[in-house]
Amino acid sequence: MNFIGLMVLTLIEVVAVGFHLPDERIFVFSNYTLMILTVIAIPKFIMIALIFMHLYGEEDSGILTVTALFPSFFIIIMILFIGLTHPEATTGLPAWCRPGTY
Amino acid sequence: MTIQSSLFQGLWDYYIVISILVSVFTFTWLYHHSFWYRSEDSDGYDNPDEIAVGVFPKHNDDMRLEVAWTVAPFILIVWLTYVSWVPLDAVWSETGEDGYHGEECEDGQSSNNQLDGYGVVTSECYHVIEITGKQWVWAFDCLDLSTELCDTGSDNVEVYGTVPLLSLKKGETYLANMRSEDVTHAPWFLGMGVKEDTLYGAEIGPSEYEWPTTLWLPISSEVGDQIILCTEYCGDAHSVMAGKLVVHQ
Amino acid sequence: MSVHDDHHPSAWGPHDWSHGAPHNSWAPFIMSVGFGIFLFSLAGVYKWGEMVDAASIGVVFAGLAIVMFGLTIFWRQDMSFDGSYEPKATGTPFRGIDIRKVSMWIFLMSEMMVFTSLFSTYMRYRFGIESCESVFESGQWVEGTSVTCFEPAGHLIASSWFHIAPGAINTFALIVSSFTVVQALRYAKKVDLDHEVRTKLVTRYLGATTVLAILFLTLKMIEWFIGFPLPEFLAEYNHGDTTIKSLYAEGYLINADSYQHHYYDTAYLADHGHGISHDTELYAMMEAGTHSGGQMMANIRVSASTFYVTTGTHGVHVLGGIIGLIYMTFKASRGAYTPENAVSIEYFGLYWHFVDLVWVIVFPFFYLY
Amino acid sequence: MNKKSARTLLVLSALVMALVISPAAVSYPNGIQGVKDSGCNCHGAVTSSEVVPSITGLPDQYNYSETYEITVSFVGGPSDPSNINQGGFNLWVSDGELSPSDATVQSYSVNEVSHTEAGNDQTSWTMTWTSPSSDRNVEFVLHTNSVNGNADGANGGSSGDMWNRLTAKVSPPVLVLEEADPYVVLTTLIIVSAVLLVLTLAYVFYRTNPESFTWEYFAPWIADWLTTTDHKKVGTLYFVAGLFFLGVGGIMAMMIRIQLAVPGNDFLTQDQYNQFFTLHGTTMIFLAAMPLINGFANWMVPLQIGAPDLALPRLNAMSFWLQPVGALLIFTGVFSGQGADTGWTGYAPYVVSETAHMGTTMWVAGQIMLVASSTLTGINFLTTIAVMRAPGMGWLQMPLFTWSILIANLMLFLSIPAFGIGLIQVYLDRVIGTAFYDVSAGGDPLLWSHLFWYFGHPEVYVVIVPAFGVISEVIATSARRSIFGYRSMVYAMAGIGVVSFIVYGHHMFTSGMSPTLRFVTMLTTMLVAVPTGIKIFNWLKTMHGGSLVYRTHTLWTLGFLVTFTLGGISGMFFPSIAMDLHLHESYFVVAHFHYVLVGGTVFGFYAAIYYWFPKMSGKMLDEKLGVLHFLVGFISYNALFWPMHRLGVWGMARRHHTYFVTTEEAMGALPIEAAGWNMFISVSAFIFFFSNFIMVANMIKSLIRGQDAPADPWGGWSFEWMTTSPPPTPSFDPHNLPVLTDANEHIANEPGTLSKLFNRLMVSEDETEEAVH
Repeated sequence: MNFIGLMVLTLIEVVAVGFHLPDERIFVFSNYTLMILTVIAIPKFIMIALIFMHLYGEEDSGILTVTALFPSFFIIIMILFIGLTHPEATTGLPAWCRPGTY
Repeated sequence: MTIQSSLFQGLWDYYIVISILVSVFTFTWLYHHSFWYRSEDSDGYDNPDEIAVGVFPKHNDDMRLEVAWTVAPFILIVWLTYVSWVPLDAVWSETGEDGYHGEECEDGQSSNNQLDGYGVVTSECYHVIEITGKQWVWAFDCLDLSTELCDTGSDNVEVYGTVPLLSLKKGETYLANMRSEDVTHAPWFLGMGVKEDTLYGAEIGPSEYEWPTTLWLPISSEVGDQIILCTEYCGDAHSVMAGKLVVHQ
Repeated sequence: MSVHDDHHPSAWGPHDWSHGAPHNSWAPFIMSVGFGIFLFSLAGVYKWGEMVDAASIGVVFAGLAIVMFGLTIFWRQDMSFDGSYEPKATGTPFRGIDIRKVSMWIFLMSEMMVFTSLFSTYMRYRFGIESCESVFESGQWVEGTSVTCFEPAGHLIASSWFHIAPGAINTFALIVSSFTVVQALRYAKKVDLDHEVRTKLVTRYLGATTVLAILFLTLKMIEWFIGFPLPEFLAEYNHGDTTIKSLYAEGYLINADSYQHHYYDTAYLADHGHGISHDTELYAMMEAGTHSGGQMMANIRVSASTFYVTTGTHGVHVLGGIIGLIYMTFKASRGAYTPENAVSIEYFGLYWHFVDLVWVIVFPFFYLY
Repeated sequence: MNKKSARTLLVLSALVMALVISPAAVSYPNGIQGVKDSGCNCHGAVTSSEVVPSITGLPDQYNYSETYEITVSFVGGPSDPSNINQGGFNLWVSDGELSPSDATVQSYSVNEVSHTEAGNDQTSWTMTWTSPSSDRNVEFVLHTNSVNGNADGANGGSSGDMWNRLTAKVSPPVLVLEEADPYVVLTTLIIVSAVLLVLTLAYVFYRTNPESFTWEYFAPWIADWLTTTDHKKVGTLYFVAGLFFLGVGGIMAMMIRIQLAVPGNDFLTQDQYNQFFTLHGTTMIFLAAMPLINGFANWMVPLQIGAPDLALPRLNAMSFWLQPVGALLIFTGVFSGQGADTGWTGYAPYVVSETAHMGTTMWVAGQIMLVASSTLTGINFLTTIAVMRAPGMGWLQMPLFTWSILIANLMLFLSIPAFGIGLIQVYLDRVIGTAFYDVSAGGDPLLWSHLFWYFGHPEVYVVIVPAFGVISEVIATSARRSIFGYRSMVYAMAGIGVVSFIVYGHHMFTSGMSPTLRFVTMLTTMLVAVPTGIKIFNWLKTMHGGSLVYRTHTLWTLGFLVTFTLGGISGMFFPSIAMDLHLHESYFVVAHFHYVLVGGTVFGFYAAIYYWFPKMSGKMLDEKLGVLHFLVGFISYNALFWPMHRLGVWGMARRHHTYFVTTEEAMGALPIEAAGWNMFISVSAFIFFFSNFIMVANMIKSLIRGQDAPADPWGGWSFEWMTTSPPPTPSFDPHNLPVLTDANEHIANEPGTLSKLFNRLMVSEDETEEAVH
């Protein structure tokens, strides 16, 4: 069941991209596609983790799920600090970091 | 030795006082306990915590004390953060009205900077200069400032040999836009206690990609001649990649 | 298998697991040396992307061979058909779970961090560097001068159904291979099954997984380096062209500092009846005569590096899986997987599903978006 | 047995051969040669005697600061006046300054000149050389290249070209002895240390059984050490490796200190200095501190939690063996004079620039192996501690050293993948030419700093937290109390573990990183003081009402409390950004991290050595030598690092091979006193360095004729004191594990909030029992 579900979701992904295929126009990827891709990746991710990796329905699922989720904090920190920041001059320190604001 | 800016010196003194208080407290405690509670006679000891092999000993704790020395350092650091905040704002001042140094000077306008009791410098406006780091020499550029405001040249310093010289005017405030031509460098203005990395890549790519680093150089009444060193390791001759700042009237 | 009752079995060979933890082993020492030689000699063969010493390529493979030799010793020690050593955890919070399972999950924690690091790199570059498309449309370029911009591989791959095909098939291949591992585990665990039948089924399913994993890497090579021909009747959907170019042939390479593509060629776009979108700045500039159009040249080395290294790291994980699978298929064919020790398949499966999981994220963000 | 030993011998020699041959096969990119040593590789690989280079105009003995006009030329080879190009040259000089006389010659540096494109059609070139102002033996290295100017010349077509080299020597006015080459000094010292190590090894083997000192017995004995998976033996291997590299790192530190003893010194060239401080950092952190920690962790964690061995013993052996091989790679560069010169932080884009030595590639490769090693160690220890605690030992009944190893490994394990990926990116950049850090292709120089410090900051806590564990054990045992506030100790350590991931930006306050992130990390960095404060006050309170037994390990622990508190306080200066802008990259930073890494980690592990050595070896250490070691070490240590604080504030920059002092009052530069302090520091450094040999002597002495140690010499409570000294193998009988009882029964039997939560998630008790039966 899970397997068929995964196949279908992947098919949807490919088709979703296919609808935006450039044909011969200059290639423009709408955020719409990105949204569909993200939305589909989430259930796929969950389906594999829960069913294939036995994080659901087994005696030890609860505690192993907690183990698997343990790095989330560190992942979020890395993505926030490394993935989403960029170099900038110090004159750009935002107002909320400055004493006068409060 | 008063070769540091009064902003640094003020913070430094403040932290030193706090440090001494904390050390005196800790070390008095440490020395007192390590003498007072030393073992006089290793036989007659009554083992209050029931220490025995294979037995987790009795808890030895006191909630109030533990909370006390969780809260006390916390209050201390909140206070220290607060104390450090204005100096931070000053050294990383933004440009424009809300900043410490106003807008960029018009032609002929003077910064007229003022040094307050905390070492914070405020100016009416600022001048822009450019500093470029490359392996292994500094390049200073006055852009279109008159030689009265800013001048460059070279000088000879023992150990470092011939070094580039930057001459700035007392009472004026400068914003250095910094670039690098190869790897990361960082000019350290020894007597002003400031430094910031110069990053290669500032001009690469289209507009959105510009991020030159900047450094405020307020030449207040207390700033004198000083050495400029490179403080981001940049290779072979890193240690002699020096410069000299001269302050003229 | 003559050392069953030897409490100090050879550091080379199989031993009886009923006695608990393993004893001496040559594998760690040999594998470490092999790994060292590999890293050392690889840096000898290539330098800054140029092959400087082709003769030493043999040493690179010698290093890998030494690693494989060490791994063989490692596995030879495990190749025991007698007894099983599957200690359980005691105490909170893993009480009652196999220790190997816990360690596998802990290993996966570090794998999560590995891929997070790669994704952070990707995000930093993807969001930090302007995309080639918007540079092109903004008109901030001159023909003949290379501009630095980010060109996602998805732009090429998702440009037609044919280009997407290897990646899409791969996605299905990985999902199917996940499924076959699950099936192998199911049959290995089935108690009411004849041993012969079980051996056959488990071997078959693990074999199928191996084949699918190899298919995955093969298609990847086709997509990266080889390309593939198109049957005549499909060519009309591909501008009459009967070959699908590989990324290599498209010039999407880590050293592509002057990458050119017809997407960024005003003349090509005009020839194909579209031209550029009228609400772009480039169009306005060309209308006003301030931009002469032409073909944009781009330095896309960072985007290509990010693409190849991220998907390549995933590929290396698949390769590791293949090596493990070959061993497991061999072991299965000897009838080693019985309901008591079928858990080994489950623990390999955890790794394999994780690799699949990573692909679930890599595929949309590197191949499609 | 014979067949086995022959096989062992065969494999060993094959592996050693492989290690020896592989450098030779691929020496070029790994940094054996600069042009001065090997000639122009672009024009064929071997020298040709057909080309005869010559150099004229050089005196036999030079005068100070005089300028000589010299001419280099060559005859022979395929060069012919009718060719488009005739030849080229490269001239390198060890001292003085070379400068071109005309447009046919260009200068790379004062030491090196070469022909320009305009000078490509000549066979002789002129330039000037200004002699040094002091007495030096000057060496000239000339390469000339005879070119046939074949058609593909524009692309560097070089087939058929020939080259040759010539060296010339010029003496100074006053003859001086040849200076010792620091590389030779270093290599000699390392080889001497290695020989001593081998001799010790042979001696130890001899002592184990003096009757059978033959190869036949030695082969299986050494093979056993190479293949062992026993946690105690692997621990010993780590321990020996750690101490060895502590010595090697120390030797490098001493050479650095010789160089810095006086301003403008030239014992080391800039180039050598750069390599030495890079390798000093890398060696001390990754090859000395981490193996020492792992040595104790391997030894003590299974003993303390009552487990027979680690969960994955073979992976444990693998973790160890990756380290010496990695170390070998890291050092390949320095042996050839082309060692990594990037600083242990290896900032991009310098680390991927061609100006960085070729040895950098190997330095990166070696560290990739260390990352692999740490990941395996992490899996192993996390699993072991989570699943193999003896019956009755809940999380909050674990000895604090085990807790510290758990937290340290958790931090290391979750952060090191970032470093590994960063290293792989650098390795690929340098080897196959990817462009992660190629700024001209749009690469971000700060990405490396981020990845590095995301790992690097947890890493510095990884080396200090185990020392916290040791101190907690030692101070409680010595004071004969249980540790004050056991639970707050655990929470404080966990707090440090979490906080360590969000503070790393304070290493990058001046780096051009996003200012918002800099501000945020300033706030979080301040937070570090809270858990650290809790720990220090808890340790102090532990002594209260106790009965402190003064042993060597007690002394080191009290010493730790002093130095670590000082190091902690100086650490509080950095998050204040306005102050950090001055202190960053100065000797204040150097003083701070040596206060926490030497005064913290190393002192902690000295305490651990004196504390656990009897358990590990079964022999007591000599107390008198121990106290002597402490007194000399502690005093010289403080004399060594305390003055560095002031030097930093004055303006002495880190990673500079020389410095400038001035007497001018008004000048913003190092004052004249700085020179005196540097000399003082160097002298103290040597005393500190040699004081550590007292400990080594102590260990050797006790191994040879120490008293036998009882099972529990100090009166600790945890399981390691239950076994014999040294412990048996397996450490505990798997079928009869020890059971921990708790003196606080009422608390122990009451599940806490977390336990209740876990209990709902855990596999039920019945299930477990079923599985067992």
